[in-house]
Amino acid sequence: MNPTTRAPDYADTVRTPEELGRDAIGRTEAQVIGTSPIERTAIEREEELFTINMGPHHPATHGVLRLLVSLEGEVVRDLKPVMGYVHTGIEKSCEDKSYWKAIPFIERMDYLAYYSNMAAFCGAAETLLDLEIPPRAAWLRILHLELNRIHSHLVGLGTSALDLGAISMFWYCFRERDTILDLFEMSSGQRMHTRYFQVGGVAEDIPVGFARKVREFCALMPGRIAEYEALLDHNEIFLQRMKDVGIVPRERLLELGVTGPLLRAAGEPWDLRKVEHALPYADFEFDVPIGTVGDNWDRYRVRLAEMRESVRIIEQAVDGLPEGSWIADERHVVLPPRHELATSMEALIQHFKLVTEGFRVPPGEAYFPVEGPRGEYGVFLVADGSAKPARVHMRDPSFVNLQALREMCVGGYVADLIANLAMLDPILGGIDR
Amino acid sequence: MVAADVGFAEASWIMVVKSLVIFAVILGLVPMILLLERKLLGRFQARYGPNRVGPKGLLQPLADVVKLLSKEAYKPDAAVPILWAIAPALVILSATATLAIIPFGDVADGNVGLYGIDVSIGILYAFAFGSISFYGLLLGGWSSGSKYSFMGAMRSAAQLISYEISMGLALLGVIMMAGSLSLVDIANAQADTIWYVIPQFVGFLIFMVAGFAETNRPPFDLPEADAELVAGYNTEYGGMRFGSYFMAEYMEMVVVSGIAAAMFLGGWHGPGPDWLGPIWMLAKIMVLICLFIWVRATLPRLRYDQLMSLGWKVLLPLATLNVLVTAVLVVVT
Amino acid sequence: MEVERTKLRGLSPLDRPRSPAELRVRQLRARDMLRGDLEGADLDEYVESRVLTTTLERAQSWARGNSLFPATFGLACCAIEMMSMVSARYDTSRFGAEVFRASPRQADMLILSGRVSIKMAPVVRRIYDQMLEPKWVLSMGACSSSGGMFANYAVVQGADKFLPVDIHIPGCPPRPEALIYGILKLQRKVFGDPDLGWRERYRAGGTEEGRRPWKAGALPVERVGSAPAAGIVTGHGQPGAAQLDAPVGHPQLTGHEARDAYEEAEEDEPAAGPRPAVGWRDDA
Amino acid sequence: MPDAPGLELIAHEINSRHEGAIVGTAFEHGQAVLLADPGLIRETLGFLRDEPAHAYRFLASVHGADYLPAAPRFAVHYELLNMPRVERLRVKALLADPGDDGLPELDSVVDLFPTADFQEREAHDFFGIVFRGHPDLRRILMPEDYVGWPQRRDFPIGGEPVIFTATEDTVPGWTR
Repeated sequence: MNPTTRAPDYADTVRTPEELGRDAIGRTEAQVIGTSPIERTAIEREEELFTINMGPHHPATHGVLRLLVSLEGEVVRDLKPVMGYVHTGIEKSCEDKSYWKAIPFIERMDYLAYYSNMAAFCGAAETLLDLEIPPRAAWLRILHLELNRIHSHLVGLGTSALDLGAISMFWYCFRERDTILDLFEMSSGQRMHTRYFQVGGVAEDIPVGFARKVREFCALMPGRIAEYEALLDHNEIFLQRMKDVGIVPRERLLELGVTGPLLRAAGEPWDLRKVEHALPYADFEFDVPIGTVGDNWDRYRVRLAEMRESVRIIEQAVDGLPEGSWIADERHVVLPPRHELATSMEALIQHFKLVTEGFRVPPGEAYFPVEGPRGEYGVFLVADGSAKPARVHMRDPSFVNLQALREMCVGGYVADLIANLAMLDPILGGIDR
Repeated sequence: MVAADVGFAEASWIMVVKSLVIFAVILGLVPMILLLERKLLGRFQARYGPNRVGPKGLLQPLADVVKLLSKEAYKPDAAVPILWAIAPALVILSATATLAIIPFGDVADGNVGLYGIDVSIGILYAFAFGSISFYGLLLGGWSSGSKYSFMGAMRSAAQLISYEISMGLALLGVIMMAGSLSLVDIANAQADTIWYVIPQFVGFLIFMVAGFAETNRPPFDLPEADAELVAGYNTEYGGMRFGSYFMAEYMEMVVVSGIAAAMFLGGWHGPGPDWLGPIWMLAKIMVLICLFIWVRATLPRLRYDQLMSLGWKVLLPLATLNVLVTAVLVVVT
Repeated sequence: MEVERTKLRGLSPLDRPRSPAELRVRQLRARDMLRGDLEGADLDEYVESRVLTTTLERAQSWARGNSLFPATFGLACCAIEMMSMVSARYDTSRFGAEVFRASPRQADMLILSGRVSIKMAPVVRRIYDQMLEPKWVLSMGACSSSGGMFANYAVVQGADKFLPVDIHIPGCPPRPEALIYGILKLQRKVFGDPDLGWRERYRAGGTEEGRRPWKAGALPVERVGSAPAAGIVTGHGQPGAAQLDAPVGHPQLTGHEARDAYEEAEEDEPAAGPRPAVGWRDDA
Repeated sequence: MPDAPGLELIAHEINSRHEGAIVGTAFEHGQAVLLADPGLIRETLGFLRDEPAHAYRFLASVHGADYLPAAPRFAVHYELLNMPRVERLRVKALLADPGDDGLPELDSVVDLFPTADFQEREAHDFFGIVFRGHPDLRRILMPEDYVGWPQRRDFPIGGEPVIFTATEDTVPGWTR
């Protein structure tokens, strides 16, 4: 493009090729792309390379992730993720909201794992308050967390299959997802972003008929998973696309801080549900599926197996749901029951104070991790004694896991890059927060 | 029924009328296939598909086409002007031209052949135009000045080379059995014996697989793999130029289905009176098109290298073997 | 002149005015929309030009409204509900709006599904510019309509600061039914107002890249160094480096301020030549 | 989690190896915190990672924080994890605000824990903490040319005031 052919107005805005190659601080393209050994060989043969810019608007980046990909023919030689395109400043906004008003913000971070987000935040706040949630609340949390895990894996599976070209899977997965969202809607009134978890328990007890609906779902889901398997597992093209693709060794994944199904697919049986006992997962009988090779096939299989295990947990949760209150009886934190507002002046004042000011949390810091669908969701919370958090930080698994993408993709084909990214299953809302 | 001579020619006014009729039928067929695809895909995916525009959604393709026609015509700054403009036309032209050899019946009343032309080179004509249509994709992708288009163009070129040979070899068996290149002769030859799909089953499979690749249909839609290359070679195309590519894809589906129906499925021959011939042919074409759609709803996309190795390492040896075996059998019997 | 409310409600922009009184009603409505910017003959001309005149135009807008291809473009939470829109339960394909096109050139409708951050705003604008006329924008959810709950440093408070938005859909996120309702509303709008007069007014029509008639810098989003979308490159060997580090303009002006800014810019240096009619520009 | 005496033992052990590396300990809500000297953060984390008795090999999270009224204003937290023993340990490096336009500085631990790469960039992006030796310290989530460190406590939250009918006249440029 020759600058002189443009209108004179553009003269000050058009960059010459030299300027384009060298940015404001004098970094060349090669330097931006990086300087690891593989990259250095790539730079030496720079004229062979072909840089394409995937995203922020690209059908397969699962959001607005941007990837600067250096290609040699169809082979990925280097890759650089650029993110922040949905950076929303949620952590900052939370500092301006009282604790219970911050929950809706927190759940909009990773918008497929809103229950995990909420569980991590409420857990951190409860740690700071030294608040014990009643068993019914804990079981309801587990029930919803596992429903959420299935929901998230379904969306991940459907969009991954769409990226691989098996379009119908998308519709089948979203059909089941809608069933789960009906359950969410039944218990909380919203399909997404339910704000169901509350500091001290859950916002409301489950309605009449919920347990029956959940049992129906539990009866339905294993058959549906079998259908997905029938469609994909014996498909030669799918097998070829998935097997032995995107392998990163287990040790490297641990170094990179990867958690969740990605890590388990590589053979590391690390699941916070089994080791951390903040939620009573120990009362449940379930297995942690792990892979052996750590390729995309293992990742896909681990997710499917996790869905089955989640169904098991949900069945147990709904069968053995303890009686009792669904929220802690701590009136300085928890809103008084609705019926008391009409009869008790103290309850009314309490309600008013809690809604307008929120509750105060004693000064302190806590880090509370939860195993979500993508790995470890951890909220780091600093309280300064006021009713608003002083600092909220979400350790989002997508953000950390994304660092493994480069190692998964370099040396593979562009098509594998798409498969890897789909199997990494990043949620950009969680990455950018 | 009189077997037509190769080189049989009607009066020129008949040819003009004939070509207009065929063109009208196919041009009417393509939007119907578009709608059929959307409806069928909907059924495969547990939903309805278009049903609000006109009765039963029948006017949906019309709305699409009129909308595409009324979109702004636009050329990116980086595009090469003339090539960019003629590339979609090239695709449409070659697809239309290939339609001419698809027979919908034999010579009726001794003076009108129910086909565009019956050329002596027969199927070679289709291959020649099939190759030209790839220039459309290649030029369109290359001249767009976009990297995604460029990659799509390169992929389509590689795909052409890998699949054209297998496709040709797959048909060689049929040609040897029928002893003619003309599609009319081949269809007639099947009336006496059995449909060639039975003796030439391997050839039929290879032809269909290569046909999927030729038409850029899933699972071989690499040139426009929308998950990887946004929209591949037609990333920069909008409006009716994009619509041309879109329609050409469906016309090529008709062509491939037509050739397969004529060469493997007995062409227009079927039970019932002779005048049912064209309807039989259309029915066979539609069945094959439903196969195309079914495959699209089911199969994931191949990777680039897998596509290559399937073409060169599986299809080509198989097709060669098929030709050899057929040749031996033809000579022996 | 007294205007009866029943009359106002019963009018469809699709209909030809049946009487002078009805035309007057439309004029008044148009004046309401224009907030008194036009008067007298100008206003009459404006209203005349807004009324569907020919059968061809009607057919054209019927086709456009019934074949809205959305761009495959998801921003945040709402994107998941946008994907649900095509799912088996909701199925927008019934209305012919399920063909998600990945390339903005082939899309008619941009669904802003989620919060638009200051980093994303130039990209969104560029995608909008890459779409071909006629094009429509749906702002889905609270965040892209008004910033929603995220009133902070990172989020653009409403996408209509840098884009002409046709339909705002409330909700956080809106249910797929709400989105479908929005699309049906958009269909009605397309049926009724094919020539997009208000876009012309806001200089929002014909904004393909590289053909901006106004002065660089006066736009809400600057062209220079704005992050490229979907890898559309316009030159040879344009590397990622400059894209990474080049200054990116951010929309700091509100809608009216921006409009004032480029009206000022236009006074400084008028756009070269009259703009051709939307939708029929030839590239020859 | 190491219990409170165990935490003191770890602190003592590190201090005996690297003088003054640990300036304090804290144990609250069952979570163990080592207050580390920012100058010796690499030594501390390296020790905790490599010493077989501790082997905190997994760095779960790195995050910055701004305790504005407090005297060492900034802090960087490292959430360490020993996977076999399921023990978490937080190392907290307090950084003083250098004042004026200066930025607090800290050694990068990317070579010890590759996972810190993005997370240190994020802390840099939001709090302006400079990680010395980081291979690619640029903004990660905010635009490249953004000015300011948005998640510091003294940075305004931003956004726009909500305009109601009653206030629309006071907001310039809204009505004409």
